Amino acid sequence: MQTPSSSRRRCAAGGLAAILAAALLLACQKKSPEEDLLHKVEPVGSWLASLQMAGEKWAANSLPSSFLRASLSAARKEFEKADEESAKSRARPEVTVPLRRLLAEAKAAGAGLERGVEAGDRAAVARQARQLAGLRARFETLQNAGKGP
Amino acid sequence: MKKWLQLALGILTAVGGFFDMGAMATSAQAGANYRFQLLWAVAAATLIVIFLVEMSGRFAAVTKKALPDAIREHLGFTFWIVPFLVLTLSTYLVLATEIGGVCFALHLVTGLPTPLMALPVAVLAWLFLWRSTFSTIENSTSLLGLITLAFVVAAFHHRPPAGEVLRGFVPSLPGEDPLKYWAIAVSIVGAVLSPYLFYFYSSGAVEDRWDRSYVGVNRGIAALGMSFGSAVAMGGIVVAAMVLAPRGIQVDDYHQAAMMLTDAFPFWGFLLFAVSMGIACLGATLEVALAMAYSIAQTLGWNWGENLDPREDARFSSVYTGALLLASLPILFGVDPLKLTVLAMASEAAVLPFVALPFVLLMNDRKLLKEHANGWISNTVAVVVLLVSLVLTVVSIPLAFLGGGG
Amino acid sequence: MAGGKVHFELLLGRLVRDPEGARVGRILSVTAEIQGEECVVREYHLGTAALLARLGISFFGKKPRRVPWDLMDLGDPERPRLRCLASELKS
Amino acid sequence: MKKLDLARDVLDKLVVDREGTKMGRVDGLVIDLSGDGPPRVEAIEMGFVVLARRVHPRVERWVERLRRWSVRRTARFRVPWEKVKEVTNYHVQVDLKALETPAFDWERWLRDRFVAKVPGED
Repeated sequence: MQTPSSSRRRCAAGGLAAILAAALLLACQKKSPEEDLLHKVEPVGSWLASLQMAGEKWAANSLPSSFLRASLSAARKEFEKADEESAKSRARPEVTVPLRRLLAEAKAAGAGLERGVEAGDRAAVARQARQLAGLRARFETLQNAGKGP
Repeated sequence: MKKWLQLALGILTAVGGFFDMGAMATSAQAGANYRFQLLWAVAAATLIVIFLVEMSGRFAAVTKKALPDAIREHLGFTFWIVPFLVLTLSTYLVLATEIGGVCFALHLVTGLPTPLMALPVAVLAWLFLWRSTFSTIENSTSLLGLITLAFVVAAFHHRPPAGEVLRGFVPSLPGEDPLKYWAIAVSIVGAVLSPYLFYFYSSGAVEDRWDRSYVGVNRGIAALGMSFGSAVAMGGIVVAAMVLAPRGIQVDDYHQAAMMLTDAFPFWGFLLFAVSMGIACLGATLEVALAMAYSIAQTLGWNWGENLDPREDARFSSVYTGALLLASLPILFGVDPLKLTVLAMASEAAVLPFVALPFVLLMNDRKLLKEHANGWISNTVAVVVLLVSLVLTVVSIPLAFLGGGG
Repeated sequence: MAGGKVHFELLLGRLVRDPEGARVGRILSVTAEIQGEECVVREYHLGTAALLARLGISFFGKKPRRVPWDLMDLGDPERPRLRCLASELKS
Repeated sequence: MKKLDLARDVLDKLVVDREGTKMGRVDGLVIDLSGDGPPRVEAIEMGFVVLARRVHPRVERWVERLRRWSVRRTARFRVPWEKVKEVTNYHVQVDLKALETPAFDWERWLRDRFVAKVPGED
């Protein structure tokens, strides 16, 4: 038994997929290298916020150290990926240079967080969390500046 | 009165099919990205799922047959083979996801790497299935599953702005990134409307030996069980909206969701999250592995039943054994649990029409169901589901890639 | 080719033509009777209405075309033929 | 005299043995056209190969090739209609013992080679 509607359904599916693919192509084409890069590194902001929250919560005794370590390694991967993206991007240096400086600082802050956790130093971890908050604010400014014009 | 104990089946179905790995991820993402704006998607999906679960329970109570069983019998093998294959494939992905959920929960508690947990978790789930009867699994999962209510408690604790929450129940367009918005909306529907859920529920009803007298109770069980799952999923959205969204945390990784409950429960929050996730996903693992074995055994006419000794249904027990082992492989080889979840949710949304069409045809068989066949209300819902699911099929896979989902 | 064997499951869905080659419909349902030890075929039902009837979905009075067993030539099971003209069938 | 719709009431229905053990489904029906009387249902058929044939002849060949590597003795297990005891809404009951038929080759093999070897199952 063949369902008579199946071929028609496949056509409709193909049509819609084609429209979506075309939309995707258009969306990609109109992006400048700067916008493209900033879009790709977007998760960095969310990760900075996560690390900040994790630091604060660890300092308040709400999270185990192992969780912090796991989060840090996941975040570090994201930072490194973003760094690679900006190294190979054709975006203007006005965007890439501050971005890469920020990423380096983020990695340093992550390392500081880890040292604090290993040492069991709550004050140091809380300090690093504040540092991360500052980085996140800078990252957001960067994102907004890139999107603005 | 005793019949109401069957509520356990409803809650088991809801824990497994509803508040599982997929719903955890989609609720957290929805709340973190769009605050309360996607609550309507959960509400709509819940309403639909109640109707569909009611239908599958009614069918099993009246005919004493589970759905895959009856579909093969009445619509024929040539009709069933395609839905059956796509359903099995999607169910496999979901099973792998749920195993990933248990592994991740254990990783949160122990700090050991997630892939390391894959085999032990598969073996643990297998032991449960091998050793226990259906009602043990049903009762323990639904009882332990109540711990996920922590999300609802936390949601109230945060005192979310009532007006904004209510507005979330009215569909609205997002200010920015509509692709991502729709991708999450689709995966919410996919997470809630798990196709295997109806097949599982009807098999469960047969395992629990329902008869015609359960038709009325079934309505209540479907509504209450699914509302339970829905409440937890909505709780997840509200908590994410109150905790993650203001901090600018998006859920690109399950680690980012794991801190969700620490605002409401500073000391226990982290453990509560891990335990909720572990139990919900373990319950789901059991349910999905059983669902797979049910549909294969019923399609081929094997002896089946979780209440039988494995020696009496060796093929049935071998299927869930093999399924669990195979499904532990993606996590074992280091596939990211969240990526796997997004893929599984998209596949669930995509296979829905294949699964819904035979189901709807069967519910209208008046020779079989007589006065219990679908009335116009159920049929209207069913047709809406079919149409919506057709659209979902077309858009779900591209959206999952475009919107990123995470 | 009388005396042949036919696989029922492969017969379902086959298009039936009459001796002039006109399409009559697809075989979608077959009725049989149990007579003691035997089970004998009585009628072949053709067309969508036969399918709907088989699925238990009542559909505004549309009736399947019924072909008694002796009017169906299954000599070539892949190309079933009527032994009479389509117009001569009682419906 | 009982009226049946072969597609709805017999094909794809559950087959149980004389003790009620589920032994498979009616994957196919063989109809005998010989004689002057009406066509007769000669046998019911069970097996993956029969199912595969319903999908496509090529799939049938693949499945048959696979089967030769397996423990299944025959590809098509044929039960003559005389063995059919009754056709109900739930099943087709046949006068056989499932465990002794090729339909249970896999079941038996898995029970002896796998289930029985699981610790605690003796």
